[in-house]
Amino acid sequence: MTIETYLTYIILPILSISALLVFIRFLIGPTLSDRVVALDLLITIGISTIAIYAMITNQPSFLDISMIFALIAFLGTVAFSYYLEKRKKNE
Amino acid sequence: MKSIILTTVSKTLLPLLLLFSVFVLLRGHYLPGGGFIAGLIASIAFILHSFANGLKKTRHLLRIHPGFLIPVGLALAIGSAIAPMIFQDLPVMTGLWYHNEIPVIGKIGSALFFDSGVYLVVIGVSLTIIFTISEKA
Amino acid sequence: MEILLAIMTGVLYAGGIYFILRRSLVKLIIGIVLLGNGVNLLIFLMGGLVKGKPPIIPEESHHLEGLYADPVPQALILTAIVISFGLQSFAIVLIKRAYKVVKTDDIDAMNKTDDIE
Amino acid sequence: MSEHLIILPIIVQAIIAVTLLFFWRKPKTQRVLSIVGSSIAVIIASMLFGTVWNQGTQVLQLGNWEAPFGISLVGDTLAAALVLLTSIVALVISIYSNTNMVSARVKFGYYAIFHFLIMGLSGAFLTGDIFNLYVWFEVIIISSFVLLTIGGRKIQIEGAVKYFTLNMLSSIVFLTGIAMLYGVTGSLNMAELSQIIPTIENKGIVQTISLVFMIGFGVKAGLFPLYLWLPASYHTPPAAVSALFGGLLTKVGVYALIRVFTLIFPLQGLNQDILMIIAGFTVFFGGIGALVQKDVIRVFSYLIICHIGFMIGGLSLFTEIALVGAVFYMFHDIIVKATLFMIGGVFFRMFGNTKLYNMGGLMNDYPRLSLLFAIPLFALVGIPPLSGFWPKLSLFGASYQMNSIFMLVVFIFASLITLIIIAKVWNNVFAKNARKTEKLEKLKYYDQFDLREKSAMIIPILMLVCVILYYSIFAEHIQLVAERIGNELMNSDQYVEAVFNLKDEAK
Amino acid sequence: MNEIIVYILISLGTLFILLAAVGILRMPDLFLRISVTTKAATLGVGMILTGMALHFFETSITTRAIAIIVFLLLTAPIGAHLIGRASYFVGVPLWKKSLMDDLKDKYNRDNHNLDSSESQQKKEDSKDQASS
Amino acid sequence: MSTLLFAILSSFLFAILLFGIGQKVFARISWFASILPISLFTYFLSFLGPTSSGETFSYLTKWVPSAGVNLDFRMDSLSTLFTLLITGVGSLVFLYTMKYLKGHKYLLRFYIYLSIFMGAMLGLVTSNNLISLFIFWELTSISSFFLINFKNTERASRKSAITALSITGFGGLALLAFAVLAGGLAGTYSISEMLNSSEALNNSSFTPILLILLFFAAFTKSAQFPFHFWLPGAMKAPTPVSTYLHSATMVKAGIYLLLRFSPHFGDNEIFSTVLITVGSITMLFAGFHTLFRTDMKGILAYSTIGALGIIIFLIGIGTNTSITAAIVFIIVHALYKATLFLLTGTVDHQTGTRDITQLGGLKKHLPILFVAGLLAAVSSAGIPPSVGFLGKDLIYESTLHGNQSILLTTIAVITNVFMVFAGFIVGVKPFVGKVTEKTIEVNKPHWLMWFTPLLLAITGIVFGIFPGIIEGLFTNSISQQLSGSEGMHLKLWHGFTLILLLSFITISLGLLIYFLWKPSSKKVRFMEGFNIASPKHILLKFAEYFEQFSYFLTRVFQNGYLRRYVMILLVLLTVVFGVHVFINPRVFLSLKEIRGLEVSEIIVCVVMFVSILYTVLTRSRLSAIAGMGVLGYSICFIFMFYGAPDLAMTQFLIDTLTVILFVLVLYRLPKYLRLSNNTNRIRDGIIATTFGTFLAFTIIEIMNETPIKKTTEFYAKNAYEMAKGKNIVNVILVDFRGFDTMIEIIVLSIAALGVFALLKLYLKKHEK
Amino acid sequence: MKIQFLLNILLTIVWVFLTGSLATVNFLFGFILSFLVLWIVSRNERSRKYFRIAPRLIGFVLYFFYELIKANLQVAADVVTPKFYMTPGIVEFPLDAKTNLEITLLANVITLTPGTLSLDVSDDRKVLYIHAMYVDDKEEFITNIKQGFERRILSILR
Ligand code: NA
Ligand code: NA
Repeated sequence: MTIETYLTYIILPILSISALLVFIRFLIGPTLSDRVVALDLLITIGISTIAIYAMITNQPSFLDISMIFALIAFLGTVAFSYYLEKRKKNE
Repeated sequence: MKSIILTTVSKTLLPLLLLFSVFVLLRGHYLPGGGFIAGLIASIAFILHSFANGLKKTRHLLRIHPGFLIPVGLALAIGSAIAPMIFQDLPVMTGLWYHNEIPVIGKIGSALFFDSGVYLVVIGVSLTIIFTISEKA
Repeated sequence: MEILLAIMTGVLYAGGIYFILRRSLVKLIIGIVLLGNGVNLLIFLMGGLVKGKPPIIPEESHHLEGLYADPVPQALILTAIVISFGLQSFAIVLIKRAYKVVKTDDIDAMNKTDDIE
Repeated sequence: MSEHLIILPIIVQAIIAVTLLFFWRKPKTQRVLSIVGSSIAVIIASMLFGTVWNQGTQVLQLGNWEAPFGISLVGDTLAAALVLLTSIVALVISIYSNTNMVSARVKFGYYAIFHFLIMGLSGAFLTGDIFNLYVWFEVIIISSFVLLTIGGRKIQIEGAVKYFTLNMLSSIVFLTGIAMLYGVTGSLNMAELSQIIPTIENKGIVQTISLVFMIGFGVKAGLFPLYLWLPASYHTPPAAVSALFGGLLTKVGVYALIRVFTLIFPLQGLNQDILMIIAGFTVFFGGIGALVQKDVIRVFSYLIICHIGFMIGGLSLFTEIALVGAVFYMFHDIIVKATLFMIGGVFFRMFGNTKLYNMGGLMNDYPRLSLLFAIPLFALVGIPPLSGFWPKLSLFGASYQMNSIFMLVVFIFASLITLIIIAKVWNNVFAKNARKTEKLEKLKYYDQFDLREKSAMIIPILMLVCVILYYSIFAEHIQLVAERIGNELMNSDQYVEAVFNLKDEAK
Repeated sequence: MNEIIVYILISLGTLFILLAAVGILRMPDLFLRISVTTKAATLGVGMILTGMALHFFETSITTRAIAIIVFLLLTAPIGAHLIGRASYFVGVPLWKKSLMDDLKDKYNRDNHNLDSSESQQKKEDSKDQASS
Repeated sequence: MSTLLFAILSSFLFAILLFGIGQKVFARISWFASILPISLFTYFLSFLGPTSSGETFSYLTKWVPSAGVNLDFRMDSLSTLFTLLITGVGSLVFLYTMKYLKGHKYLLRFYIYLSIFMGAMLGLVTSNNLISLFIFWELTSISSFFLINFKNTERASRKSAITALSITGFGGLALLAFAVLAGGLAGTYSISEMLNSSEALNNSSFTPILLILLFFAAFTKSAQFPFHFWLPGAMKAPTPVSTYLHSATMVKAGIYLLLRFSPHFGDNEIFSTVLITVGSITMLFAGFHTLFRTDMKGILAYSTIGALGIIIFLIGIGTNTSITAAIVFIIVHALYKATLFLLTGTVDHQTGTRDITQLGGLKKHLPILFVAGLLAAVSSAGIPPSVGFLGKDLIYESTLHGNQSILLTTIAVITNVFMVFAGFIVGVKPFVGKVTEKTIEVNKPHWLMWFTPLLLAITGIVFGIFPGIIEGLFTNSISQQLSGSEGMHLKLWHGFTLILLLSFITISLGLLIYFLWKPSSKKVRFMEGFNIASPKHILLKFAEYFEQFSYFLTRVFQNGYLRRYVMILLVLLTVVFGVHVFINPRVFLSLKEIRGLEVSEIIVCVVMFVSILYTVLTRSRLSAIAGMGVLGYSICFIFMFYGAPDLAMTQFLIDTLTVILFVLVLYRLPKYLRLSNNTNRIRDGIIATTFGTFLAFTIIEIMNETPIKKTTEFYAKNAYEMAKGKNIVNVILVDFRGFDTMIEIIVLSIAALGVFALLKLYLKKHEK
Repeated sequence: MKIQFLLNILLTIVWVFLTGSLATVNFLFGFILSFLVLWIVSRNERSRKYFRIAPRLIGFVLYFFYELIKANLQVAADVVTPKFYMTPGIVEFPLDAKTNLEITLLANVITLTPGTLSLDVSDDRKVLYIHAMYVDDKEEFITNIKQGFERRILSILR
């Protein structure tokens, strides 16, 4: 088994299933915070998926996407936290 | 948001992200990236800073109104687009290239200036939008 | 996969349409965002799908050969994304102003303009 | 040099706009710069038109990439003429904005966006690339959207929501069409498309895509039943903006329809019938809508729709003479509608509102102005020999040529209802005595203006009235231009050759 | 040799991620979910990236992998901290079996102030003084 | 012959000149205005000699030659007749007005309208180009709109003006359509050249339409039943206007048109039948109505309509005699009707009323005017030796010598009886009998106000006594021109013939009615009871209902609910794609290859699908935004899987920014509102799903196409060598299609400016 | 100290150029080599701080990874087993760390290890509130962190 097949048929599916599990958390919530945490984790899984995919296709340029993910992803979380705080204050 | 932790990290992240954005800008012609993506990254850097430290401090840091970057960027982009028409009687947007390669950046040409214009405009636009909204919030 | 993505495009359009038909201004704009995504996906599909081969000329080569993803739709989508970002941000801000002056985000309450007085 | 001329109308507007952005907080400087810039733009547009008239279709391959690899700008007679008209209207409105646009609005970028909008219009007329056309449309949408909301009054916001939604949707439809077209042809260059389309085997999909385009442009042009955003929004912004919208915006949609349905999908069969019926309904609904409105500006808004029906009717007949009529009508309508909306602005300053029942007495109080205003009003009706009359000749003739009694009836209905509506407007605004209404406290009325302010409102109207009179008396000139355009549109080979042959000639 | 390390790193990393996914699904309250996921995933990604770097064994890729890991280490805890804090303050409940909540009543919703036990003590003292 | 052009245009130039003079100056030199018609009259007199001997004069200036429109003027005998009527009556009206409206605030305006109107009429009757004829025709409609609307502050005036304009405007459009069709059939707009193509005009499938259009034009302008009612309404205008419009000119335009085209269509069955029928109905209808009016102008209006009916009827008969009769009658009518109108004006001016029941015994105060009235009445009644007698004679002559002579003659007799009555009731009644309240004290009018009607009345008698004048100057040559042979010989005395008998019966019956029938307001009201069935009422009701219907229909569409507007668009699109899917079975057929699906791809799609569903279903705005975030990220992955890293990056960044934007805006808004009800939701859901399904099918179909991508190949080959870049997407963005990008950043900039202005700009009250 | 570090980097680059190999390993090797060289050549007490801290830094990193993996395994066990054995709660952690950097670093490290999450710092900066999964014994929990992360961080940063 080459590493590509290993990655394609074992690792990638596991990652995908993980993503699916996290997505279920996203759906059931119950609070907005749960969804935000799930979203954050989804992106983290995405970063690994991209890394694996870069190996499979032998296209390291995909890593750049990962890099941006890693840098920017938490900004969404920051924004939602901001929302939660401000919203509380306004009510 | 009042968080020492966020404030502290944001101070590290700002230069990091800015550096990263320049990196993405310069390599755009060869690898994924380019002015637009770079501009977004740079503006996100400032947005993060403003989340952590408040808008006032970010404005102070920027010194100029981000809106000012828009005409500057536009002028740069339009200028590099019409340069071939003015200087060489070639159609607008024709690529002009400097013969020798420069390390790190690669070949220097009007496309790079154009992309830099895009970069500046995108920063100006994103920041103007976000700052305006946050200010009036 | 082509079929699946074609269906997804349909779903994106359908979702967007459903949102646009709601009464809330916020939903309307979410709808437009969804439609924007749908269009982008559509353009992407129209270029034909090629897996894992970005249109980047390899380091040692001077041409792109063999199978590669069509760069033209990608460039179009990039332009379209950016443009819709501009429009969407303006629209999002419009929600804010609308809420301030009209005091609601119910679009049905915004029909003074069409009255014959 | 002459090949650069095509892009200058675009570049000049862009440069003006960017320069204005540097004078962000200086309204007076902006006003002067805008007028000076607009004048230069008129000169350039005239030069472009002259060149196109004398030397035929001009093509510029941007980036020096031969077609279809880059973006081509194509200045045929239609495009050049529309660019010229656009620049004239822009100059006039730029002057008009002096009084009409308060400094607060100017300080928030009114002039810059105004010039971007003009740039967008010129670009849309000149481009030879379908995706580029989409991008220009977006420039037009976003800048008109900003102009519509600038000031952010309640009514503006309400209008803007409708304007935005429908126009945004139409862009999405348009883009969907482009995507599908690319999926079928692999091309975006309009000249190349016109060559590839006939070779596509799957005629059904081509037909469907063409209908997608029709719907997309139909929204922008204000065709039945997609026009509803137009009367909901055109009356909401300040008069200068309304004038710009009324004069030029919907015409871009019409232009796009004309271009696409002559070049890429030459009208025939089902499409032609559909368009003809749509034109009929557009005329009808625009007409009856205008008939029942009680506000002058809204009357004008609905009349826009009614008269769009004229142009589309012309297009749908699809003969050379019909296109001549449609194009001439478009030229006429651009000027007249812009004038009317500017006059609407003057009305507002005179009466404090534009409700028909609150106005009156203009004829006895301002006889000279009444005469001035009467000219565009009656030109709109098509009272001969004013400008609106001449295209009708061609359009009537084309209905006869195509044996289309339906279109003939439509044209007669449109003319008659316009006549009645304008007579009604005349009676209410000019003839009858003004009803005594309470003066608005904060509004500066026309009488309170000083000479400079008054002339900034009246001189632009006068300028356009001169254009109308020129159209009327020297109708032959316009007719010749329109005939040339009709010929070019019906024989799109010329267009295609111009786009592809340029390189060969250079060699 | 190298190859085997790659396999191990990637497999372990993937497992950690799976763990995080199961964790987020299973954990009974938000704070526990954050606790479990942020780190497991970070560790997992770190391992996978290291494995990848070893796999390609190229400078440019290694630097990128390092950059990604550093970025993650910088940002992941911030996100967790911010959302956790905000959620606590808007009243997302703790698991009912939680043992203690030292943070209770220390957050002032009006002025957004967060007291420590000490400062709270001081305040109460001053109040007592004022009242007496 | 450019003097001809100048003469015709001079009226317009004169109007401009008057406008320049200004009201104040003009009030002192109002006589100045009359120079125009008098000199024009003199000028056109000079054509009298040559044209009566069959000469024609043409003058052609190219105007819009590419549309076939030229300033093509042609003076023949018919034109000369009309120009003389126009300028002749015009001169008197101009003079009369000077005193009639003396001191009026808007006297100048009135003269301007009159000048334009006169110019338009002159142009109309001299044009040889059908289009330029139409142009002048429309100008008469418009200038008469202003003339009727002269008392613009009175509601009734405005209403009448708009009615008149609507009807004549409609006729005008019919004329335009006629002109274009006829021009198309004949290949020229030149009326004289069209004569050569009468074959084409008469035997085309368009002929019926052509004629209908011609009729619409002529009947509306010449106030034929059922379009007649604008004319009595137009009586709201000052008297000189009525005179000018009704007696001499505008209403005669329709007649002129029919006369002009009678050579083209003279042999056409439809042409003559319709004209006779409509003429007859109009004659009888209008004649009868003169009995039920007390306003002198009202009576005159209906008698005018009747007279016009007679002329149309005569043209319809189309014999040599009838044409002669028509021409004579035109002259007759112009002379006596103008007299009566001017007289009415003077009476009104001096006594302040035009109500026939309140007038009587005026001859004491206005003896000369009485003479004029009497002469006009005599002419109107056709009593010898007036020119009216000649006219009536010829009418009977025409009806007797043709088909259905009994019917037509009866109609003619009845109508003429009413004419007798009308002439006397207006021309004589006010001057005789008892003095009334209104006529006890009456000031002497200015001499112009009695002299002008008198002059016209005397002319009528002179022509009657010397019928050779009319014959020699007009009827012979016009007949020659229209029917190809010389007209009837005119003479007062034919001996004792059936016609004389008929004349006698007519006059006796007319006078009998005059003496027995007393118009009263009661009778007027009685007649008004039938108004419901009148064309005017029906048409106005129709207009009213049409407006209500318009209002309703407009509101149905323009109801202010954005969702409906959107739905229209969506339904249209759904239909387009739906029809495509159902008509093109291709959709279901070929699917070239189904590539292997991978778990990751399936899961991305599942996540996408569910997140859309979630976004749709969630009640919280923020959750919807979060759902959109997930959706965006999954699209990111699709982009990545299929080789678009730039896209994935951009999508991700933009998505994040959009989420931030939403969040920043949304925390001010209430959490969620559920506004629509379930029915709407289900309906919208169905629309959305249907559309999505059809679209998906269409997409699959298109994906089976394999276009040749010339451009893409070019980029792949040349991006590095010619544009120095390896990331082709970026090269396209900054070079190949860099122009798009330049515009795109401008779009962004505008958006930013817009956001800035939208949030920061709050206008102060006075700035709105 | 900074100068020392920069010098270290500079030397590394020189080494890389000299050897002409851009491989990561070469960088690492160059770094260690130049570090040693610098350590040897430094006589100054102040500048020697760099060499004292650097090993501690490495020690800290290693400790961190050790904790990370340990805690992860502990949590993993709890996640995958059907029953929860955890005893969560929010703990008030009295801070010895004072500067922004110290507090931030500590808080982040705590967050990064599984089972603990820094919620917030009190406004007077005396207390860090931590959410933890296993706080059977609050005192022990606090001591562990004090002795583990906080001590190490402070020893590096001060
Ligand atoms: Na790029
Ligand atoms: Na180029």
